[in-house]
Amino acid sequence: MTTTTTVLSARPSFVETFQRLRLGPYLFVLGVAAIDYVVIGPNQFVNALTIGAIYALVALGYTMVYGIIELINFAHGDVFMVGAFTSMFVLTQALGQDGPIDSPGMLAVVLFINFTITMIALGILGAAIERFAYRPLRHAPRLAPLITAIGVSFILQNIIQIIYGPSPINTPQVIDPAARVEIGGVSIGVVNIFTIVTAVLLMIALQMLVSRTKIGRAMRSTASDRDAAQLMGVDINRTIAITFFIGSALAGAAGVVQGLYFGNIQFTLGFQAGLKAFTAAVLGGIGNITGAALGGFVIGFVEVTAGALGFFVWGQAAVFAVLIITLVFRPSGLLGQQLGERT
Amino acid sequence: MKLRKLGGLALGAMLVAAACNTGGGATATPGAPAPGATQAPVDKGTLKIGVTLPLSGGAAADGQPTMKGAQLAVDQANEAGGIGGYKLELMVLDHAVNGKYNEQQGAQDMQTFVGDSAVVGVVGPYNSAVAKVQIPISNDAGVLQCSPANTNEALTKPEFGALDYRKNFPERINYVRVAATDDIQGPAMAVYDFNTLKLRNLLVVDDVTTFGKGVADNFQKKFEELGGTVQRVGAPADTTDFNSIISAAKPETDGVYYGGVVTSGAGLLLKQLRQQGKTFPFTGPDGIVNGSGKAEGALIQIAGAAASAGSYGTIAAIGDFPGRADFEAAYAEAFKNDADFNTAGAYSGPAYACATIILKSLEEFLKTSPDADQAAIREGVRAWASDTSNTFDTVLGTESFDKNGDTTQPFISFYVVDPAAADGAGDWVFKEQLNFAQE
Amino acid sequence: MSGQGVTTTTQPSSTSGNGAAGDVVLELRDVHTYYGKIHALQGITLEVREGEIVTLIGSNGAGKTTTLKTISGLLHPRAGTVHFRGRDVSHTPAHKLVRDGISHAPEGRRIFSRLTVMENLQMGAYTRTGREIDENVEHVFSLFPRLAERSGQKGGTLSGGEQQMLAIGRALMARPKVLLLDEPSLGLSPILIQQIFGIIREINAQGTTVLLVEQNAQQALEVADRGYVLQTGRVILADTAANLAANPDVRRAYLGEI
Amino acid sequence: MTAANTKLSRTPAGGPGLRGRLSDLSSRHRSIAVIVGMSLVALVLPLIVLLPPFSSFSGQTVWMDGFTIAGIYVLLALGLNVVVGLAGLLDLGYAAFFAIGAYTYALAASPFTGWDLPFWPMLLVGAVVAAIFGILLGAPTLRLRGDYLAIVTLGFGEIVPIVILNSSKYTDGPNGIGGISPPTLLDTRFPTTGNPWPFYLTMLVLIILSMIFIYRLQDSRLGRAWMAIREDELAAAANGVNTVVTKLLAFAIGASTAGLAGVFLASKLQTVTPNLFRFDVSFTVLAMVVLGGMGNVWGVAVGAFIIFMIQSVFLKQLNIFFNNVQVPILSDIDFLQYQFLLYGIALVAMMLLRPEGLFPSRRRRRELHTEEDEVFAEHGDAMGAAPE
Repeated sequence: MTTTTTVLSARPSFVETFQRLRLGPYLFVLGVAAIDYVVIGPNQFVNALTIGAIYALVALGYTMVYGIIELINFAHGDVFMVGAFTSMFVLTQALGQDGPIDSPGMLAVVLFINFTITMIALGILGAAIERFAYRPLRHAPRLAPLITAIGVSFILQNIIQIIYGPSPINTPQVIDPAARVEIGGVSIGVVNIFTIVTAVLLMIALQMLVSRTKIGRAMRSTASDRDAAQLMGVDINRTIAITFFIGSALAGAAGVVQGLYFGNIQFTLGFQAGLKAFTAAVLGGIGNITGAALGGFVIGFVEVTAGALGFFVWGQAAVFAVLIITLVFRPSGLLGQQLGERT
Repeated sequence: MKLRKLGGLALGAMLVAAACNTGGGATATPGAPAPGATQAPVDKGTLKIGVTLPLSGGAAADGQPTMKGAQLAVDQANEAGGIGGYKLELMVLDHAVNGKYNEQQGAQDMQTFVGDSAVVGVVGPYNSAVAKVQIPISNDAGVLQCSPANTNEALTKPEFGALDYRKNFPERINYVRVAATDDIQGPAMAVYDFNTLKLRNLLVVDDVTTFGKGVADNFQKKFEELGGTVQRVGAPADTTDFNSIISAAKPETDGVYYGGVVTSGAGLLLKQLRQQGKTFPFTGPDGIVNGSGKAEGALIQIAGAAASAGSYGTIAAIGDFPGRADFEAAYAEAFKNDADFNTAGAYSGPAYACATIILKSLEEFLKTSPDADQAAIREGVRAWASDTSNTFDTVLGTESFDKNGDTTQPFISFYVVDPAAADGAGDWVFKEQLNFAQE
Repeated sequence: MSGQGVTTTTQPSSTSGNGAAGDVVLELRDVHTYYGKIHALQGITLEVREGEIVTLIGSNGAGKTTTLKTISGLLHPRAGTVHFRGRDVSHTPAHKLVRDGISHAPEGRRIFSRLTVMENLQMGAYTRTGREIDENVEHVFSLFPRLAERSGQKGGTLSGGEQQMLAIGRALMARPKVLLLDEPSLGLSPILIQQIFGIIREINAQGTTVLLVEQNAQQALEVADRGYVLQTGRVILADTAANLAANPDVRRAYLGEI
Repeated sequence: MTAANTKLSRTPAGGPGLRGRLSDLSSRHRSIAVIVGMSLVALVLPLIVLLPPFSSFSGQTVWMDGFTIAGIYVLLALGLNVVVGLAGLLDLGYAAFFAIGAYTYALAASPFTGWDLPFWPMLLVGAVVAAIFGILLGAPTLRLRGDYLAIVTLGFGEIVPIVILNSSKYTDGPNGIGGISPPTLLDTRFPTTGNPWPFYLTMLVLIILSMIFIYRLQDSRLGRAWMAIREDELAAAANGVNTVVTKLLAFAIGASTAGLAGVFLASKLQTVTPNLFRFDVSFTVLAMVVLGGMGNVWGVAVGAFIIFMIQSVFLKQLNIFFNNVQVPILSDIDFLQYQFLLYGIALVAMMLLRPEGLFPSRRRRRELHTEEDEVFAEHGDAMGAAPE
């Protein structure tokens, strides 16, 4: 994310520096964004960024889990869905909210409490899933945890269905969805800005955590070589649990944002969103955190552009087409290493 | 209407205790079945009325009140002493799989009905897509099927391909329906939008289902004929984000028509429209007229009462019929113990009417052939019901069917959302109804 | 064969003060380890005393690496015990043993290729905190000045020799009591091999006990005090390094003499 | 690594010679066993439903119609078992091939196109068309790791109904295609109601042929290659197995079985709509394969049959039963609605407690239980979670 600024100071052999910084993917995404902006206009562009931000937050969980234990956590989309319901529960039951809050101070407090509780609760859920459903299978054939993940996905969906029923349910939109601000002559919803900013802040926080802290190093070294990490004194089980915790907490944050933005949630929410977020993770280069974030936005562009050009029904198909094309032509994604690369 | 007392014979097995209290209501309801007045009070056994609807999960909100409409009619008939010496039993099969209607399960359920010779007629289905797999089976077996809610025109009208579904016996009409078809419902709203609401440039969204796309196609055709312009988008029923569709709407857009049923889609479309500051009318077929702001999963509930203001919908049936209040009271009384579905739904009345038509046909047939076997009864019921010269006094008024099995009284009723109704939760209120019999 | 004084070298930093030989810090008693159904170690018994360099030699598949993995906790014995400083650690997980003082530089270096050199070293000191880490880094840099030059580089971009230095340096970061080295010379040029073995001596001289697994038995026996010869999961010979180097069977089988 | 190699060496190289002939003989016996077994099943099922607990639910014809539909799922499970159970590839979009088969026949024999091609050759055509799509999808993606395949197939399973829905010109979109011709034999059309025997027996023959075919494959060189790939792809490749072609064959054969089932479904229902092939079909069949015992042909067949009967008969009867007797809590539970909750619990429990399934093959059980001890699994540095 930050490397884009470094290129400006690059003097010696532009091509060389360009290759070393691996700026291609960033420029690609920027290019896509720029073209898209021209094609679909500012309003649609904001729509794309908003849903892209949600996909990106969900994609981070896929990519982190895949990075560390090479498992496609099929249940992650449903963890996101549970996050949306948890957020609704916190807002309505714990905080007694049912609509827009006018006072900014009050709004900030409510949002802070909501994000904190939801993210912690979802983190615990994610770590618990790992502990009971995946850890016992860590040495089993690859197929086993994949199938378990599908089972966990069914279980989560049905538990929510039992509690909240099959119908879509309204969730409080504490940020007035009709509130808009004028930025550069474009009228943008406050909730859109909030969604995008929240997602970017969380991504930066995650990036800092992973690159600057001890636990971040533990996660990266575990992902890189589990046994060597263990020999350094890293508690693998704990590190993997923390990874699930963080990934699921981010999905919880995405769930909060989803509720705030759409104001309506349903137990089936996780399936489609999960698939799209997974596509984002693959597109960005699975295992790569920045890649997942970029991928999320690209998926947002693809989907919204299809809608904007009048091919809404093909939007979903287009997303999967992106997935297949990526896997066929560049399985490492925009930023990832080649699959199975061992250096 | 004269009620003949039977020696407590039929009363014993009654599922709904409250049915006892509806005796008075039944006589007052125009559609109440006329019990076999001329028959001797002998017990000839049990005949079955099948009900094939999606009844569980998300589909329960549609299916359950519809099923209970049929149940009420059968309970009342039993209470009145059965028909022609027969007791009646409701045989209910649910073809919702994982909370959504499932055609293959619907086909299997129809096989179950046709395979049970005691089944003399079937009420249902709810979704046109299910009818498409069921009609070939019921047609082959010659079982009368009366749908309270199917509106897809291809199910009955040969010019839309109906003969594909009754391929084995194209001349044998076994499928009738009391709802008006979408080639009437869609255009009706088109005329209303153009003439009454004065809309000229519409965004038409359909949910890419048999019903939704069909009705939207019919709507669009008529609206364009009238001189309006249409921007057409398909959005699958589970769509949650309509913002890109709304943002892509042409600036001159002055209204929306949504073809489909409400899962979450229509409600979210309406909600997001209002959030983007679009206050123009939101119109649609019977799929969006699905209850008040208090009903879980209803359009008004999802979008909110305030946002729902300016929404117009049609029902492909008569909305204001003479016995409506009586029927709804009888329904409420009969099912007062059911926490979830104790008020009549949009298709409770039509389902009640369908059951009435089957029972009436049975009664008339047994009058002429009291000793017929089950196979003959089944065929007799079908023949009587599909005979275009016969009429039925039902809760919907006097019904009869044309040569394709469509109702000859294709009423379209218009509803509008009143945000203040239902204690401020918002509800659909009846505006007017038109008979399109001559179209 | 010059060899270090077999058991006579006094350990400057030996804290136990228990005479020249030092205490037994590590002891394996009849250890049996399995990979699934494969019986890899079939009763290994050996001991390592404080301050020693002990080497395990043997052909491919003899169980050398498995022995190290069993000691460091990556594998656990199905029968028999591993004692470290008098405590049974047979079933202690690897990450806890690091804290207790066993560092294992595994075969094939296994450095974290996408972490920088500095981050790799920090990972080595994962169980240590604060100022200790900085001191250790300086210590490692003093042993391997090349690593200091490359501290910002990704581990994967280093040359083979540098990677080996990093692997050893990383293992030292935890300030181990016992350092397990698995094939430190593998794939290195003769000059580099000399260099690495020099450093191993230096590490040992600074007070770290070393258990060394080597294909290059010649070199290993040169630096080691004692040695064990493994064959198909069993110890077939145990003696001082000098004696082993002189043993004709050993010379024939492992030192390339015809 | 070593473990995998030893395991691999257990499977013989196959080919001619005594051993080849022996395995040929055993597979011939197996074919007879299949024919005898399935014929017994064919006879017993119609008879058993005449007995009290079953006969009270519905008549024989209804039961047999249900068995015929169950047979479609048995066929699907047999095909998916080749992909998942034998070759170890997770296919989550299996319903797509089912849809392709069904639409192939729907287009070939319905008023929508005006063609009325005969059913029997179309069975083969449907299977081939599905297999071609399987190859088109598999060829580029089977080079990748197994779990990517899972996602690609999941995406494919989503795309196919979307494409069918939105290509009204060629598929009549959400309306589906009606008026599909039922099969004809000796100038007699199969009755769609009343007499369930023709469809029932046809389905039975399809199952028998598929089972024999799959058993033969399993005992062939190809079958051993599948198993080798399932256990360790790298080792299999090192032993000379062309992994891409081998996986592709598994994928294509699995797809063709689904295509077969699709053609049959279209002719049985006489109407197809995109809604029939949603992802829940894929997941239901997967649950059948997992619960039945991955890799075991008889196991998955029995598993599929039982699960189908549970979902379409037992859960329904349970609903009706509890509704009638009015047990306080139980009558409020809608058992049909929680079918997927049951699947979910079963999948997780199965993987944790009994990964070989309810009816495991002996070989599979052996494999799955050897790895229980602490194994030093060789993890490569596949991908770091490192940023940039």
